[in-house]
Amino acid sequence: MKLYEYEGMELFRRYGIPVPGFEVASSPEEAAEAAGRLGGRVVVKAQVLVGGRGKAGGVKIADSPEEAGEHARRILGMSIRGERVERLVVAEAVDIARELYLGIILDRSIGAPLILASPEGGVDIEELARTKPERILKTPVEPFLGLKPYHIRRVARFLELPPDAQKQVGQILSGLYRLFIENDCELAEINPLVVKKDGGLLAIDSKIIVDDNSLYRHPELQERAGREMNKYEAEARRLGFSYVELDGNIGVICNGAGLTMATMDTVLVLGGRPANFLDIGGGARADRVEGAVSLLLSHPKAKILFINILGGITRCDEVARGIVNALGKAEAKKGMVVRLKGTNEEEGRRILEENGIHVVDEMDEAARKAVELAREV
Amino acid sequence: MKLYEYEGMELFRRYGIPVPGFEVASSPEEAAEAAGRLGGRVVVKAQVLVGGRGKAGGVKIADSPEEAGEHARRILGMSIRGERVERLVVAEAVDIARELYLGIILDRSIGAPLILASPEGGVDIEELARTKPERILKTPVEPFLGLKPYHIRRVARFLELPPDAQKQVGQILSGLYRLFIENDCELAEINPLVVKKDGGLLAIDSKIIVDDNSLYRHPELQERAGREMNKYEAEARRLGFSYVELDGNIGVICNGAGLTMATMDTVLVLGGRPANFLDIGGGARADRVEGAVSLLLSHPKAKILFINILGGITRCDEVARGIVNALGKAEAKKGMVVRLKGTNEEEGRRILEENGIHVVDEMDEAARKAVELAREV
Amino acid sequence: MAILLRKETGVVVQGITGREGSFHTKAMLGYGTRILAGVTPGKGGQEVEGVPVYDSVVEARESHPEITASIIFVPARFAPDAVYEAIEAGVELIVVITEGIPVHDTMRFVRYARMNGVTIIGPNCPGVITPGESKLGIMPGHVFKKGNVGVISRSGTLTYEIAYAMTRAGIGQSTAIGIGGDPIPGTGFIELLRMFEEDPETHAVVLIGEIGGDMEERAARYIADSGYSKPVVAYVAGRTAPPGKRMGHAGAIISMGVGDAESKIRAFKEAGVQVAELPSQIPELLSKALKR
Amino acid sequence: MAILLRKETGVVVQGITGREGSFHTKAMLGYGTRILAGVTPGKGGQEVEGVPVYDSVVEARESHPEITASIIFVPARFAPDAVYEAIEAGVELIVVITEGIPVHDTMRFVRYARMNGVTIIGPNCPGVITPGESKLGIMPGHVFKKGNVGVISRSGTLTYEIAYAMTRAGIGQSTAIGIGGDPIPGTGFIELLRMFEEDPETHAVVLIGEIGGDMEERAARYIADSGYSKPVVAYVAGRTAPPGKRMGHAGAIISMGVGDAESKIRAFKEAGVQVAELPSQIPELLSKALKR
Repeated sequence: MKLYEYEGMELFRRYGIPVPGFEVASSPEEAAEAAGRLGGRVVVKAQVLVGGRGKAGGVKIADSPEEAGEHARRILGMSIRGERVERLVVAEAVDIARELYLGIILDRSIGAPLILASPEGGVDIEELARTKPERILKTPVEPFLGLKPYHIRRVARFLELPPDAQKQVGQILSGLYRLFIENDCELAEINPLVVKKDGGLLAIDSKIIVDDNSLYRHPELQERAGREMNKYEAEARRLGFSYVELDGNIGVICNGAGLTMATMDTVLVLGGRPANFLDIGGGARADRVEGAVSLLLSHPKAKILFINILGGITRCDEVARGIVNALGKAEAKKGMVVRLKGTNEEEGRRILEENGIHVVDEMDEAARKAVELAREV
Repeated sequence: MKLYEYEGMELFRRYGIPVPGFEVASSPEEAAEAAGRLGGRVVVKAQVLVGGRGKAGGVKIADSPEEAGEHARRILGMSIRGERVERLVVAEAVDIARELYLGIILDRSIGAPLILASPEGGVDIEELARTKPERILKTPVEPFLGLKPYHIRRVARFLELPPDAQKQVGQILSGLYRLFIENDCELAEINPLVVKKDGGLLAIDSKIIVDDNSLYRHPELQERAGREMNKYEAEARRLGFSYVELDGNIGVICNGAGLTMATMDTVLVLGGRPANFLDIGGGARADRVEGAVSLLLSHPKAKILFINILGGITRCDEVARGIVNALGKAEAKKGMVVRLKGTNEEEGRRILEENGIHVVDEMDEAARKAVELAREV
Repeated sequence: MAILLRKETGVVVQGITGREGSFHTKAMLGYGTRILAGVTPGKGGQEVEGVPVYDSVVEARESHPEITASIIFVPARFAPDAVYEAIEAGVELIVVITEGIPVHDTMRFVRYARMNGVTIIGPNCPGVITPGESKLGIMPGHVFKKGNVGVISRSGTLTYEIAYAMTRAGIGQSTAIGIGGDPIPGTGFIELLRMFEEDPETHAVVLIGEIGGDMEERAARYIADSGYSKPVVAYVAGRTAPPGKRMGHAGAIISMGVGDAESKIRAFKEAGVQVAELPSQIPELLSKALKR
Repeated sequence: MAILLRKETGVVVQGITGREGSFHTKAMLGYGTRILAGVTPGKGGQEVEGVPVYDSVVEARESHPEITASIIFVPARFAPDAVYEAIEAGVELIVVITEGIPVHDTMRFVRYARMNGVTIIGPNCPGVITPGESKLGIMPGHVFKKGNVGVISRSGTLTYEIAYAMTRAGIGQSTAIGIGGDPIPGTGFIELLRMFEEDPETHAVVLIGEIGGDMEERAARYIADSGYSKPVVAYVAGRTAPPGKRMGHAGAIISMGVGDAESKIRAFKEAGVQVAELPSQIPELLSKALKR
């Protein structure tokens, strides 16, 4: 789960990481008032979960409350990479001497938190990793030991900070590490961490991703999960499916994430374009299958349906019943290819064929058929 | 550093371990008033750091404030194993169904916290370990993982508690473990942990030992360290020596704990009785040596002095100067044997012999001489 | 030979009295797995499918010292405790079926197991099967067949699909391992490749990867650098996956520019690994590789 | 042969710019120890006795990859950090001279080192010496002499006393290790006995124990149970120590009925170990044992 910039900044504040004064606004009036309270120059920043808001015109400096209100009027409602701007951060403008990068990721290959630091902040860290990897320090932290003074010294040296800034780096890095651990983060990033003209450090942007599996122990986050979803994504979430939308026209339903991806890949290789990833998981009963099929039947992008089930714990007869039930209630008819294999295969096949649905034996054959059908619509 | 019962009980309360209502009193009047406030039956308990106060008559039950006052009058000022009772705990009396034992020690052989639990509480755990070891559960805790639910289940089963008491055991054991870790304990013990007639659990006595090396991070304890020392012990502590008093008459001064013990052992084997353990540590200069010698010169029990130095970082000339200086300022003369070996040995020997002090070469010979001298006094 | 799991391996099922635990206990017993005990705290003394249930792994091992492996069907909130309990009790191989464990928890128990020399498979995995001998997992046993090809996969159902295709083509498996779909698996591709390298009954290996992380790239580098002596055939799922979206598995996500399928496929090809474009091509690639 | 420390062993001194660190760096260099680098954070670029100083152990090892051992002279509050830094940097042997480290800290770094296969000697110890080759510690080098007796001791000065007596009697030492006087030493008697057992140049072992804990009892049991092949002579200090009192060393305390000298002496005798009543008797006992 991605957090908005302002949510991350609030976390920063809570963990003793210095941030500029800021307020959240959702109207031009609120933005102007906030600018008035903050006094002097402010930055007005669009709150979106996608990247690239700066290039899209979502970040503006204002010298007066009136100007802040004008910027807010232009930015609110903007669409940035498909995401509508609903909220703004109005923050004190800062006199910047240098911009640094400081982040912690949960590194998959070492299976531990990895501190990333660079004296070149404010830029895209992925881009920097490609072009100047030597400018990024990567130092792992043993989770059983936590952050140690030697990590802090190493980071401070790499960031080319004077010795008297070491204490402040220690405070910021310790806070970021505690934030990372206590909030089950996959990523906790300060970019940029700025050195002010007076030498002090300040976090002026946040990027935080929290592990979805951990949300049960962060109830305040769990409440907010799924807020950026469209209605189909929200419905899939409600039904407990893994669901991702793509640009194609072949709706895909499978059991198992790997099989679903492989099914989509097969469609692609055979010349088709999948409309989605939809994994019904293991052991789904008829009602769950019905929910999945109904979801795609109602989705305008999925012109035809490709259902690929390899039964193990999942029973083919239950799948068949689910499909039939969904079709019975559907308003629109759509082309459909069903491949069914495994537990109770014969019964499933019987149910489907009684209802006029042909069952294909092999995955490649089924995919080819789906691609053909999709060409015809 | 040992804590008094009431200090441990206060820690218990702070860590969510249920304790009966109690107050600390240092006069019969205070005890009676406390009993009045607590209401009903109370227990009046001597606060000493040694064991065995029950058998010494230091624990009494009172049915009224008056009786509590009378008990207090008798117990205050009592000497229990050489320790004068200065303070009392007045605590609510509890209706006890069963007495259990629950403790955590830092186990040296496994190098980790070890939970000890027994359904036979209220008795001396060392005695129980000898007589009924099978009645004590020992379960280690990995410090990098901390206390886990399976530890709690294991302890609750061994304590023969009903399943509905498991939650309370979990709370108590979790509290005790946090107390143990956060206070750098060598031992944190609840003995007895009682099961009340109504099924609830209550800690009614505490025994806590905190690692002396850790006191710098527990300033509130560091202030109180050394409070039970006599004036010689306090002086040795002030000077930074390791110092322990014994019952003999030969004062021993050495450098290094092992050498000091071995010197005392040699005295014993050769028929003498050491008056103390005094280790001046490594690299002591003349002023430190002077302090050590003066301390024993002023101590009535040390009839003669045996100084055994093997110089490494410690320089023999500095030792010699320290001895001479101390003797120069001493009021009483005492017999003295000095053995000096190692760094700057010749210079040290010269200084001492110029001042009429004979230096012995070998440790056994020196010890024999000290034992002989001690026989003569 | 096979790796990790043999007919003799003594097994304890943690969470045996639950719906999943009891269902798969029956299936594993049916396959021939030597399940000696089950554990569910508070249910000690019961039986499930004739298997005695204990309150703790320590007690199960005291009564059945031949237990060296555990399979965990405990809900995500309690699964880490079950893993630590099994490690403390001296179990050597732990298969964690449980899905949805917070990755910070997994990071800790995976590191701890490794430091203590314990092998963890999973979490969020189908388990391990040595066809014809024993099954420590939830895979349908009948799609597998005893043979000479080792299978290592990040996926569940896709593995059955591929194993089934192999079996129908007459190509059996020495051992098949689903390492799980989480970002930090207890055991990765390289460790298992190493074990298969040393197993004389394994003549070739199938690697089934997917998007997310760089385990495929590291395995490819290992194969190239070590001069891996057995043919490896790979498949990578997720060529259609967009960046930043979790494709079902918690670990199947392209993030911070790392983890797309093209990078993995390229790495395998550069390491001389045959890459199947479709899962259905694997049996044929294997046949060719085994003939050489 | 000797154990742990050889002439070739490359050493880094952590805390080299401090009073203790620089003093003993000079003494160790004088003895022939191969000190390649020193570390003091913030003092990188300086030199101490001609040894280059770095800001971190990682940097020291990058410049001097032959470093495999470290000796730590860092104050108690910062010593654990220095240990972890050395472990992370890949050092294999760490001697912790520092006294007064809280035992909870020691417990953690000792466990962590063990899990990572790193050997720690100390804390609160004189270190390791392989006479005639190298000295990684604070002991006076001249009391030791190259020879065939391994020495393992919980004490400092007492060890020098005994080594000196041995040396004067013409009995040299293969390696002498002071494991330190704290309750939880990084390496105990049994591990070192095992190493000496495998060292062909060690013909006998002296164990110098003291009150506190049960390390002597466990060593005695190990000697008896393993059929230890080399003669062992022991001395146990502290027969006059009263219970509950710390005799200088944090670990030298009889507590909860465990750790008195009689128990240890009895255990050694029962294991067939010759026990000296006085330190001065050790050379004679050794001479007899070596003649057999």
